[in-house]
Amino acid sequence: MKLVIAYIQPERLNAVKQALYEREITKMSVTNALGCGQQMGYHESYRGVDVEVNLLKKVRMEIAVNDDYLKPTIDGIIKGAKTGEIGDGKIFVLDLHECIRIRTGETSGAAIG
Amino acid sequence: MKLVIAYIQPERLNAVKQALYEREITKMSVTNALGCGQQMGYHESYRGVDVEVNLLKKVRMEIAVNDDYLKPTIDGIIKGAKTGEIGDGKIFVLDLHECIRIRTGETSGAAIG
Amino acid sequence: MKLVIAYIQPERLNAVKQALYEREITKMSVTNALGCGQQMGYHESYRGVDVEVNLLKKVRMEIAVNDDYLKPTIDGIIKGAKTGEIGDGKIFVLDLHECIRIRTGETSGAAIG
Amino acid sequence: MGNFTRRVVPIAMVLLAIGMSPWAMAQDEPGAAEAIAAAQEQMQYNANVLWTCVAAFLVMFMQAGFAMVEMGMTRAKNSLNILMKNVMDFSFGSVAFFVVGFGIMFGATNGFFGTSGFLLGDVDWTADDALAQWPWTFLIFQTVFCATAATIVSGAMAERTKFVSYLVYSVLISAFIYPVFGSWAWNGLNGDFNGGSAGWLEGPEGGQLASMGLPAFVDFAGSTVVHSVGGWLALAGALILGPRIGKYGPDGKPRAIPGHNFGLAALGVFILWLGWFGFNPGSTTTANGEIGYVAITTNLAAAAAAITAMCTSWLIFKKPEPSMTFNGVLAGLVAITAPCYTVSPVGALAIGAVAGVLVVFSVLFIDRVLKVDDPVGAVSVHGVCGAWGTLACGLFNLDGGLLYGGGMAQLATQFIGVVSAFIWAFGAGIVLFLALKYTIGLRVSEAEEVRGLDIGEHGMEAYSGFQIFTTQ
Amino acid sequence: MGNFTRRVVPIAMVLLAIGMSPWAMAQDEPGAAEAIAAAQEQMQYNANVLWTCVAAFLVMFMQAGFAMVEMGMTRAKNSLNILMKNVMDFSFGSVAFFVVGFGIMFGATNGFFGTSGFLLGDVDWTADDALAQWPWTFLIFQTVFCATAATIVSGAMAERTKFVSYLVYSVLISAFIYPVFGSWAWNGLNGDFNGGSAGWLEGPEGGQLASMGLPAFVDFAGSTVVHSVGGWLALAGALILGPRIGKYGPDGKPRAIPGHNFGLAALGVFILWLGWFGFNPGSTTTANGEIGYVAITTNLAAAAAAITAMCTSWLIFKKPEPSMTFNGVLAGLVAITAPCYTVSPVGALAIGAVAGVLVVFSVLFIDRVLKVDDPVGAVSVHGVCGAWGTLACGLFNLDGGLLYGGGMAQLATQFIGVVSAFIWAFGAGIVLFLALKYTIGLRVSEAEEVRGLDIGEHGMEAYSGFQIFTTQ
Amino acid sequence: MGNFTRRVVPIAMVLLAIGMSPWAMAQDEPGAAEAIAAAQEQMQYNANVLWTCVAAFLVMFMQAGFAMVEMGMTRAKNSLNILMKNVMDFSFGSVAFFVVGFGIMFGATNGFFGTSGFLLGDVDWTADDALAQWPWTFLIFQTVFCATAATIVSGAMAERTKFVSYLVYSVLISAFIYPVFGSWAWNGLNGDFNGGSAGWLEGPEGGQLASMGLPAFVDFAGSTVVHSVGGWLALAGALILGPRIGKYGPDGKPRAIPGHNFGLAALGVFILWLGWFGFNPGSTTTANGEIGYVAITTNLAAAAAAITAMCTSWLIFKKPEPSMTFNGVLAGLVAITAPCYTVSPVGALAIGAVAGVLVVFSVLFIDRVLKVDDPVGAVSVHGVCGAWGTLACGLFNLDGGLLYGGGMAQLATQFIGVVSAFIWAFGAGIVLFLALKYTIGLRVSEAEEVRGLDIGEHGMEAYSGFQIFTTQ
Ligand SMILES: Nc1ncnc2c1ncn2[C@@H]1O[C@H](COP(=O)(O)OP(=O)(O)O)[C@@H](O)[C@H]1O
Ligand SMILES: Nc1ncnc2c1ncn2[C@@H]1O[C@H](COP(=O)(O)OP(=O)(O)O)[C@@H](O)[C@H]1O
Ligand SMILES: Nc1ncnc2c1ncn2[C@@H]1O[C@H](COP(=O)(O)OP(=O)(O)O)[C@@H](O)[C@H]1O
Repeated sequence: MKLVIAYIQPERLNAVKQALYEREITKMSVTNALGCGQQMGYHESYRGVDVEVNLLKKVRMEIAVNDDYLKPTIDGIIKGAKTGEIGDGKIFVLDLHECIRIRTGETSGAAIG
Repeated sequence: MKLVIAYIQPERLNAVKQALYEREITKMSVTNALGCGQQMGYHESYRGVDVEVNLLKKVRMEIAVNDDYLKPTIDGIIKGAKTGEIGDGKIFVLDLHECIRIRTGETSGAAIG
Repeated sequence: MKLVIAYIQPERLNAVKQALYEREITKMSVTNALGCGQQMGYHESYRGVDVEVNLLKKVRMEIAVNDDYLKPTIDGIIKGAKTGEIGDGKIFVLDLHECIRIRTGETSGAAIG
Repeated sequence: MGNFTRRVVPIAMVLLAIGMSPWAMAQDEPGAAEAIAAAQEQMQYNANVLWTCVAAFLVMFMQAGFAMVEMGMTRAKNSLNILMKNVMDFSFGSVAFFVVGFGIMFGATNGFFGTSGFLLGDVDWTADDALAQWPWTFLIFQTVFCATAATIVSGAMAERTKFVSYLVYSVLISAFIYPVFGSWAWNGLNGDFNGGSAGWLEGPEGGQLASMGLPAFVDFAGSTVVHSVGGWLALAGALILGPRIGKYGPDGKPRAIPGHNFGLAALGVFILWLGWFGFNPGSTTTANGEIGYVAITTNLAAAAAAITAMCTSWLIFKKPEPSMTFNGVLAGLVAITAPCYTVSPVGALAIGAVAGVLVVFSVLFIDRVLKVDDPVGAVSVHGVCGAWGTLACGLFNLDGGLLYGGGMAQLATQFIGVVSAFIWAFGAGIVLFLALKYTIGLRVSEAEEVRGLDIGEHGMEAYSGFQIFTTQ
Repeated sequence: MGNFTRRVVPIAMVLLAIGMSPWAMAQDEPGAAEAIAAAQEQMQYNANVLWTCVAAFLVMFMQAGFAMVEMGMTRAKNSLNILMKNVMDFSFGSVAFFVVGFGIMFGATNGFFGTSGFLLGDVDWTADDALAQWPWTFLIFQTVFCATAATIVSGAMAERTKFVSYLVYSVLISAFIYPVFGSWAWNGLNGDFNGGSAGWLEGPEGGQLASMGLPAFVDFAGSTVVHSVGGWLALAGALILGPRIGKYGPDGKPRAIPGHNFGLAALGVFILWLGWFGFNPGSTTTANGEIGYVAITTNLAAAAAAITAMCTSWLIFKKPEPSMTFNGVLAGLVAITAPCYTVSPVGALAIGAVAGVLVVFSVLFIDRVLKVDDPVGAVSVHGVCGAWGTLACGLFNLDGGLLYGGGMAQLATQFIGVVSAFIWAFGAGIVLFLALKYTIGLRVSEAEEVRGLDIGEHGMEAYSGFQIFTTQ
Repeated sequence: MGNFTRRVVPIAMVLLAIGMSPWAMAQDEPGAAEAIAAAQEQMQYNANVLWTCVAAFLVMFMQAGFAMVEMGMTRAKNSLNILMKNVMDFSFGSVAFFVVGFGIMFGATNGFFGTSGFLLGDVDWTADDALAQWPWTFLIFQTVFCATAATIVSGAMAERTKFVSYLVYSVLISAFIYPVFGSWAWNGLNGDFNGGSAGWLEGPEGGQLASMGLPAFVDFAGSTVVHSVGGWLALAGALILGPRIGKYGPDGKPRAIPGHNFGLAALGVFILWLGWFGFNPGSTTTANGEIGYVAITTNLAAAAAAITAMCTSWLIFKKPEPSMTFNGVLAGLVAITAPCYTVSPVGALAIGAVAGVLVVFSVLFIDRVLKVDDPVGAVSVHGVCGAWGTLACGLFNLDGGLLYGGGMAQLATQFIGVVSAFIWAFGAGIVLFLALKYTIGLRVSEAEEVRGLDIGEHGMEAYSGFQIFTTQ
């Protein structure tokens, strides 16, 4: 099992969800985050003082999948999130040791989907 | 060492904290998240346009524990979060490679608790 | 590759960013979180009812690094975040299985930086 | 507004002024004197209309104040619902009071309710005679007063009441419950327009009070007529509804459910403070120097209550508590509403100071002892401090107050008025809310309450996009 | 304000009052009678100034109401931008109307625009003669009306319009577009100060309307002059601008882009409701009993519209929809603006009730059929319901309304007025916004729209520190 | 309000009107003429009361405006604290001014402070004589002015001042600091009620100014008396307090600490703009045509300042900066406060335009050069632009202004007034805040400042449940 973490542009969230649905990945968790990457920040200013903003708004997705779903998940995220411009984001994959469904107590592969 | 990630219903947070305290797990981190799982979403509408909401509000907990605390942690979360209804949430367990207390520089097991 | 997760005091964020920049670690993701650790909470009260607050505001950082950058990353975080007082925070290190840049499809070490 | 005797003053004053003008007395030319008096009466009438309308607009704006206070002191997930309740109770109330309520309150009365003047039917809307137009102005002023009483309840019943039941309640209070009590105390304010009838609390000749040798009930701007009536209805509603989920622990101890937006709550308090300058001074419905007088008593009482409420909370909770301080301001304003016209500025300071202490203890008492869940403290502010302010007339009135050597008679009347308001409003409230409970239902489902009434009742959220923890 | 014939009443009334005073008739001493009349006129004048200024201040406060409604019903990332637009259109508008607009609207006119009175140049600012000072008061009152028309557009064009283009628009509407139409319908309100000239819609002798045998156009407080003009300009702007990114799916179906702060939106609605008590009753510019009358028709129409809008949304969407209900309140207020002075309270209820239904269907029509993206419903509220209210004069006017046996003539005039407002305002809007589009550009870049105009145009955020999901 | 000579006008006008009435002159019947004059005086008095009270209520509402601006332009974690400060300074101030301040400011004076009229002790509260009731109205009007001066300071000292010290400050400014300077410039406004005494800046016969051959100090509505006094106190407070943690980098460069809620800030600006229509026009305390005049100068100055402040920020920072623009509006309003009654509309435009530029540079100067941390720009808006507006009287006054050929005398007096205000207020502020610093302490602990004063001082949060990043 793997835990996929993806940082994407906020406005791509719906497209990513769509692409994942098409691949039958319907379970995920989302938080909002600020990210600092290759993308240049921008300047704000407040009362004449310049503020360099390099933590940009991103959406963070966390998707636990069985190994055979890893590829479709990654493909789906890329399909939905990729615009070709800097700031599109990154995907991190971690090994998932265990997964438990609280309601039933099911574990592992059975719990994930 | 393990890193336990749990998604629970927001209103169960206090109960989960309580159950963990009883098991002497007092350190944890919490963020709010949106989750999409087996639980059906609901419909909102705005100015006559229907909006399907399937990202529901969840609370995400992150708890780093020594291996011997893993079971109590999982039990505690289940005890506090389980209502038997869809949407109760999931627990993910990852291997934790290292843990460092910033204040003291302690590492591993000593740092976790 | 490693995924470094750090919980720090919110007001140390800029110092940590600074310290990481100095070590040429410029990519990271940040979310806000509530944390419960060794640090004592405090009491609020509302309309005469006491409220014990033990989930304190923290900032959560997530930094994916190549193994040779792990040490500078940890050092940087400690340099920026350490005040010596309880509540300074913790660092967790996980093994990172894979990393993909959405824009280019690059993977692993090439994608991380 | 004020008591029965009060209302005749302006006209009397004008007549007096004529008789006393040096010229009229010195010379025997009634013509010019009359013409001057007529012109002056006309001008005074126009000024009275202007003042009464401006005051009505200020009072209308209190709706915004209530909406902001109630929204700010409850949770984000129920914000839209409470806003809708505030908008709709004013809307339904305006129509219901025009169609039915005004007639019951100000029509020719048998002492217990009026029976004429529905839809302002007896007023010729096209009349050119200026003085005959007064009911227009009077109606708008009374409409916003009625709406104030109506809107008080939404705060106490916040975060769990079914929207449709609330609408039914708000029609009924505006059409019947408020006007009936109002007719007891204020029917005579309509002067000649209802043929000079009067409610039993106005102490008309041959009435109950007069036969007991008691003076008329004094409630200048409505501590009891408006606020207590609203407050006791709120108590009935909150009681029958039961507390919000999570408000009381398994051990019965109250838990904190903090309000979510104190910027709006504070704004609401300031708006209400402003509106009260329409409420109290406006109740003279007369443009003369007394506006300034009533404005002073009103302001000093509010200020004193803010100070004592803050200090009380500081002493008890070790910190100056904002939500109690805000309640304190409102408590002072409610308390001075009845006596604002009849006490001295120093008396006003005293009345406000007591209200500020009272409201804190009342909130704690209702929360901890009665275990009635009143999220914004509406019962304490409007019910309890309304009663205190009304009784205070019997103590502090320069003319007839116990502390000014006036004996017990006024206090006795005030007590009768306060008690009859409680019996009527609380009783009617219990009946109404029980009836709603067992017919269309009074409370939303548990699931809806947990998720929030905004989504359940209105299918929307108030703060779209904002990250809000909803752990309770 | 009101129609041409209306304006002379106060003065006429005073003169009448003199002639009819019993004393003046009985005795042959014109001296005293004249002195009384002069004193009364002076007092009435002062009261009129007082009322008109207070009303102007209430109307000015509507700027805050518009800002709050527009901000609350759009997304957080564009909040500062919409606030700046509201502050700046009032600022630029105040100056532009003083320098140019007032002269065009109220200067001596050829029937189509005025050509004197710029910078109030013909008024002696140091004159001591009280009556000669009226233009000061008239100017402040008219300035805030102009500003109301101007600010309507910002809501419909929200979340995508370039700031600098909006500034250009706001100068031009205040200096030219609004004043020109205003001069057609209201030029005569300036009375003797422009030598008694009149716009063609005021039906002067020998004018177009008179030659067709039609009465003067009735738009007491500006359903058409202010609101429709603003609404049709908003339509032109929203049309040329195109919808916000993401507003319509690839299939052309509208998508929801929910507003982000309904507490502020509701506050805005209440502020506007309050302000309308300056807008409508204030348009009498006379302190007399009619203030109360107009306040009642205004309030009842708003209340009725709130109720019907809520019910309509409830029927269609299965839930009482707050944003539609809030639009309903405003729709009722806009609709009653023209007929507030000339219909009965029951007529006002009917006019409001229709407006409440109309606004919901209009919003859906514009959103789904026309596919014009109007984030706050400004076109429906101000344009459509303004037209409805103006036509309603032809139906409900007690004097001349079709339903009151007055025949079709008034309705015909109203129709002419409504259509000419549409042609002028929509036409001028199309030309203006196209010109802007092809010169300095009307719309921000796509990237800026996605990130939000606050950062793009102003380099700041409205809610620093708040966690806000900006997935759309 | 206004200068000494100003106050007698209304009464003089009435007397004049009598003498000049055609009838009185033609015939020898003083009786009727006197009766008319008496009636007219009574009516004018009533209208004056009405207007002055309405204006007072508008000014009172400015408290809400200040609260919203200050809250919006600071951080979320200190919101409750700033709200409490605004509520409590008005509360303590109202009581303190009634008990002590009014007497010092308006009691019979030796030229430097008044010594009678405490608790309005010499007014018979039960008097029936209408004119004798004026002090009631005067007191409420002056109370809200005092409260305006008091509340200015909270913005400059926001986010780090101990609550209890702020309370002490607010009692002392309302009881002493403001009234003393007020007595210098406005004591004579109380007319006969203090036996006709006058402060030294009012240029009484035999006084300092007269002996130097200088005219009386002109500060119609309080650019100096209210705003500069508040502004200089704010400067003293901010100076002694020191900057917020993190405001200046180790290199001494200022850092941005953005405000957290610009919706509320903008609302506050609009509320203040509205309130100023009470502040300036209300200072005539007379219901006549001049209300409109002063409303126009006030509005044009604010509009011009908004425009120039926006343009200045646009030029310097490359983007139109909202917080500077909002400061610009207030700067224009403060600047026109002194000259609103004595300059032409075009003069008002000029005064406002300068204020808009000035405020931006002043903010930058104080922030970068003086390195005094004033989170909301209170010193620049009220102190600096108040001084500018007062001096502008010497330049733009139609009667006596340098640009209108009036020579240097008025400007010299204005300069004396401005400097004496600075010396008094800044001096008193330094002494007071130093005394507080070394007794109960002026500043919260570092830990409390970092966590926020809401939790530290009040044990609550303003936005319960909202996710807010508090990285600074
Ligand atoms: N090494 C990293 N560790 C943690 N988060 C990262 C890392 N690199 C990128 N991110 C996240 O991914 C987002 C997009 O990265 P960026 O480098 O701008 O994209 P791109 O791949 O298009 O160049 C960043 O804003 C950040 O949130
Ligand atoms: N595969 C997954 N990956 C990431 N998060 C998940 C996954 N499955 C569930 N979750 C999280 O857990 C929450 C509860 O899941 P759900 O399936 O509704 O619960 P239940 O186990 O009661 O059926 C979801 O809202 C989501 O936040
Ligand atoms: N075992 C843990 N699991 C998850 N988060 C933790 C754990 N221990 C600490 N944290 C996070 O780190 C923060 C700081 O921890 P704390 O124990 O107060 O710091 P210190 O190391 O200075 O004693 C906590 O608020 C929490 O967010």
